[in-house]
Amino acid sequence: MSTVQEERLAAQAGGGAQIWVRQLWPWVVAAILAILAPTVFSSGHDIHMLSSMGIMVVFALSYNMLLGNTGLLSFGHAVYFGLGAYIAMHALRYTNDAVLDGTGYGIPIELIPLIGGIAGLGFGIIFGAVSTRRAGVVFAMISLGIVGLVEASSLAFTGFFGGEAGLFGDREDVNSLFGIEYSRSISVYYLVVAWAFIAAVAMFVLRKTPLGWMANAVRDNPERAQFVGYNTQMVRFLQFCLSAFFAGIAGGLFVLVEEIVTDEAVGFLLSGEVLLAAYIGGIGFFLGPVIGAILVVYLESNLSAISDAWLLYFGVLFIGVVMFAPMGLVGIAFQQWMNFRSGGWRGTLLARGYCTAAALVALLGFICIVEMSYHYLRSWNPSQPMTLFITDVNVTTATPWLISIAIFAAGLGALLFHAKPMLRRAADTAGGQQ
Amino acid sequence: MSTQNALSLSGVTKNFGKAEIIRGVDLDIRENERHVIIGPNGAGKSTLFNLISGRMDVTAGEIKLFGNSISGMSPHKVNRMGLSRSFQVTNLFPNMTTLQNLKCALLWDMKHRYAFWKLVNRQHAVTEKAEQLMEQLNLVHRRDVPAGLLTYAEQRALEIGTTIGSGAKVLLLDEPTAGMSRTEADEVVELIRQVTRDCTLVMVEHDLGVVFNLADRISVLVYGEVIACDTPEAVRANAAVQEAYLGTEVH
Amino acid sequence: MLETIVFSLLNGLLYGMLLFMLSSGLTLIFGMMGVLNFAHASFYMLGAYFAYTMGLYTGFWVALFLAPILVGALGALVERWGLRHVHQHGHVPELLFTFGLAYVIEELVRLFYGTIPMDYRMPDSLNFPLFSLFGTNYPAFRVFVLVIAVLMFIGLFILLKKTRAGLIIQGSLSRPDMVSALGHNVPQVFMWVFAFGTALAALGGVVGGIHFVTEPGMAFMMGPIVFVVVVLGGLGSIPGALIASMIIGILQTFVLSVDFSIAHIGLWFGYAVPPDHFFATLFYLDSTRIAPVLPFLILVLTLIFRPRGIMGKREA
Amino acid sequence: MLATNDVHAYYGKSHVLRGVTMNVQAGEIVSLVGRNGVGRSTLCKSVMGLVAPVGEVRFKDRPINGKQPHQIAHLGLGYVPEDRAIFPGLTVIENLELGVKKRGKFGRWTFEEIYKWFPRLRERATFPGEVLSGGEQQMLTMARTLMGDPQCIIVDEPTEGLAPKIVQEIADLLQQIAKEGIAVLLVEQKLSIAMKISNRVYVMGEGKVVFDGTPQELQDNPEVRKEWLEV
Repeated sequence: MSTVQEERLAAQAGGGAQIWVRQLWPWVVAAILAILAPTVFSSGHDIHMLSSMGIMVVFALSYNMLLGNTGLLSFGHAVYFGLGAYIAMHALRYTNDAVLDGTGYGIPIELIPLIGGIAGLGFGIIFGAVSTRRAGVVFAMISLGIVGLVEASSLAFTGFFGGEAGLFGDREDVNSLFGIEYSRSISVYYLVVAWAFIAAVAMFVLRKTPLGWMANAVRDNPERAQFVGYNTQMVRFLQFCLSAFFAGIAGGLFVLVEEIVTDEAVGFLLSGEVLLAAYIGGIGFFLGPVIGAILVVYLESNLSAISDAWLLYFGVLFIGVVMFAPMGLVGIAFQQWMNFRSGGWRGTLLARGYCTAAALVALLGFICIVEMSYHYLRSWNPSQPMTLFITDVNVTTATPWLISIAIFAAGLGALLFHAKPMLRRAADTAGGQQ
Repeated sequence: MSTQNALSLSGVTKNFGKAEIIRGVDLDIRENERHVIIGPNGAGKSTLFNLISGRMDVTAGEIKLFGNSISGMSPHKVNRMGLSRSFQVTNLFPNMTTLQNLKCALLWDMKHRYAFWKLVNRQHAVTEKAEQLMEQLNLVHRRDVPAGLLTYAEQRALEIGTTIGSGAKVLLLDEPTAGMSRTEADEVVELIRQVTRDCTLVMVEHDLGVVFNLADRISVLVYGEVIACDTPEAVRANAAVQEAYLGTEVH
Repeated sequence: MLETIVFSLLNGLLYGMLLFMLSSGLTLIFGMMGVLNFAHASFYMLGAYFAYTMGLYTGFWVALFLAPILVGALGALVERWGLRHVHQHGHVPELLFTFGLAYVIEELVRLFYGTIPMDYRMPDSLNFPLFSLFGTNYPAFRVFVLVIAVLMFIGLFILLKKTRAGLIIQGSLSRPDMVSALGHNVPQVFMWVFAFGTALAALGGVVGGIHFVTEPGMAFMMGPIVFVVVVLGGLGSIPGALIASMIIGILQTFVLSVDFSIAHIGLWFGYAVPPDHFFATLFYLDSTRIAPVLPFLILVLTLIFRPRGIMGKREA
Repeated sequence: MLATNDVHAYYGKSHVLRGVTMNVQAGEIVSLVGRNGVGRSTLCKSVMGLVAPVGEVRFKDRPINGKQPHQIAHLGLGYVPEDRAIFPGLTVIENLELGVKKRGKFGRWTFEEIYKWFPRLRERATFPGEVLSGGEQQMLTMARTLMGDPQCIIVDEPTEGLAPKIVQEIADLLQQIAKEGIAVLLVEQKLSIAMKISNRVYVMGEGKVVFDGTPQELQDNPEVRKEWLEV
């Protein structure tokens, strides 16, 4: 889908230099944003969050090589992230020991993510060989089995995985290729950015290679792909291995940022998280998983401080995307943009604004209800007033509940029974005039 | 015309559960001939194609392509040995454009295989050949339209294009004119005649006008058995064929 | 030794029966709608929590009936207003929908009940030793669980094989389009099957919540294992689910109760694996530590070597 | 009895039916003929609600487009699909039982009556559907549809892949069914059969009806036969 669009844009652009400008500017913008971000988000917490975003972006992009590009739904992608992280951690510890003993140079810290990537690739080859023989639901279930297997093993083999406590390393007793001191989190952030860029560009370019094309072909019509000479299993397997490689790089970066790795890194939860991130962002677009990853990490590190219910919001957001916007947030934005460009917004601007406003009102009501529920059910003293947006309310009285429910119902009712029909009518008349 | 057999079937049988769909077919198709298989609906023509192209496994018997056995081989291997097929129901990559569909069909044959270290769009030879094909198919004006949005006839033409694109020496076409009017069908037949100049064609067809016009030889498949295999004139004159197939038509 | 074996067998049987209660509903849903319902174990959890809450007011016996009905009704709503809507987009969004649902249900349970385990106990009327073996008492409640599971299996079997509704369900397993063209309301049948399946899971939860612990992590504990059972048994096959439940239940209980490692095999032949051997950790790995790995190993091996499972007619 | 007016249908993105208008009256056999891929099966599915049609479909003078397949079936429309769609694991009796729309509510066709018409099915009553021969499966599908007491049946290529003797049996059966006052819409590839047993014939091409008339009229119209049918 997006490949088609990109091709067409490239075709429209014509001249060679213009194509490069058109293709390069998003990368330049992204690079500038990434480099300048720490000047705005400068606290220690923020820098850590930015680093996590970079890691998650690589991880989600690698995940989308499977789901979006090849049509393979995996529930266990954290395996390659986590195992990559563990091997990278062992490499880091080996380096720490070597540096502390003064016995050797160890592995330069900048290359440790690569160790993670190679480890991810290795495990990708092993597990990919058994799981990519099939696609669809069977593949999904095998991935589920493998993540269960690895997570359960991580507690059994304490020597390698360090048991429940996990493994520690540090980034002070290491050597750097460029003589950079990585004890400060800002330097690690820039290392993450550098690696994230290398990985993202590589994954972007991969989509345009024969393998990348055939991955799309196998996703859309495996039968036809076979009849133009391709072994669909081989295409899936290669995509899987490469995807595991990039997941491993993300795992290696994780080790450098966190300096600890536990069994969570190979587990179900992280596998689910990367799936959520990629899907919410939009699996049909290269940018989708990037936006999804940034959003998920942001919510995780900031919303969790503001609201206890953040996981609930997260789940509801996900279900909402699955039900109403299967193309994800970037997909919606792209659709609206195309619609806008082709003049589809003309005459419907008012109705569109109304729809958005109604939806926001419903969302406000929903948040009020959830927040009050949490306060009522989870706090030690429910009658203590709670701050809800701008007002203090006492949730043991009926009034705030009634108001919240009324806001929610009004918003939802207006959206479903008034705004949406209005938008449809407006679109019809606008379409009729054209 | 050489007399070597491009494709030879001996005793090919296919059962689905208890039902025998193909009941021991023997068939030799010579190199560079245009061979058409006709027969009433449900005679097993599509099944026969599925067996030859590796989409289904034979229950018994053997299929040889240029003397090498291909029975039981997976479709991509059969394809790499030089056999390609089209489908009765259009079977393309719907989200890719016309050009992209053709490029996909060319990649393997032009030795790009599973490469992930080079860009498709930089392979100018591929693009060039795809453009040529597109011209042959008369689809140049639809270059950047996703295949799913082409008209029916255009999709059928593209289907034939993808089939010949993979550089096959033997082409199986399954009802390429299905669902078309006579005029459209004639155009497609002309296209087929052009693109199969130096390769072997095996085709299933319903339209007898097309068949007699195009075929070097005709096989008649009835109820899972080949009851006749000869030149168009001989088939037309064959009493058994008249009885079993043409006999059911209006006179 | 005999004592260990007998008790392991009994407990394994019990665990297997509980697994069957969960998996029978899922295998029906999966076989019929092709939906790998990730939230199935969440309905099991809801069964336990609902039964606990109701039990505070009505007592255990009423809750035993009411909780599954309530959860079944919830399941019907989920199917009608959620899954049916997603169905048109294909299987992957369906899978993702139930995945998100599992997330949300767990969070809602945390919201309403908190993270600490509930004090959900068996009723006094079942709290007595039924018989004793090798001087150890066997509680009546466990036998009660066995009885419920057996009754459920018989009920399911009769429903599927002997009733018209069962006929329609079986028909829909293979050709839903044709069943609807013959005049049966297939979407409604789907809804009922989904509701029924979730109600069965909830029934499992009502007794499982007592046997294990009622806490928000219980769905996550059981979820993957239920998949293993369904896949091993074969999609859509109730007898297969029963056999697979028994295999997994007994196997896991045995592995947990027997102290064994690969090094023991060496000892039988008079060979002691040196502790500094390269694979020593593997050889001396305690069987109790392997137990959690086993179901997943079975899942992966089944899917690779026999995707139809034990009794399944078609592949996943 | 059954009528369509300017019906369009789409499979994914391809426009299969491009405005079909036709009708079938009680007690008559109407055949749809035409080359493969002109949309005859799609028309059947659109009428039955299995494919969403655009345009007007009326049954017994009531619009039925947009209704669910089971609602359409309950109005008295029966469908015998091309691929037969028997339930492989269920026995012949169970297959027939599923044809009954409400428990124990038989109309014109009871088990006894069906067995009288299809004696082979009585012999096979307890066999699972999957072991029947092609001809028997076709009989079973037709019998199963009759169990629902339809006033109109749509039969899609009933003779496909069957031996000539069984083809003749099925043709006879269809004629008898029509004598019972049931409207029959028949999709048939074998033109000779269609010509022999139909009261009227529609020739389809390019997703439209390009000819309608009696078999005799089609017989006398070589241009239509040449352009839209074989030979």
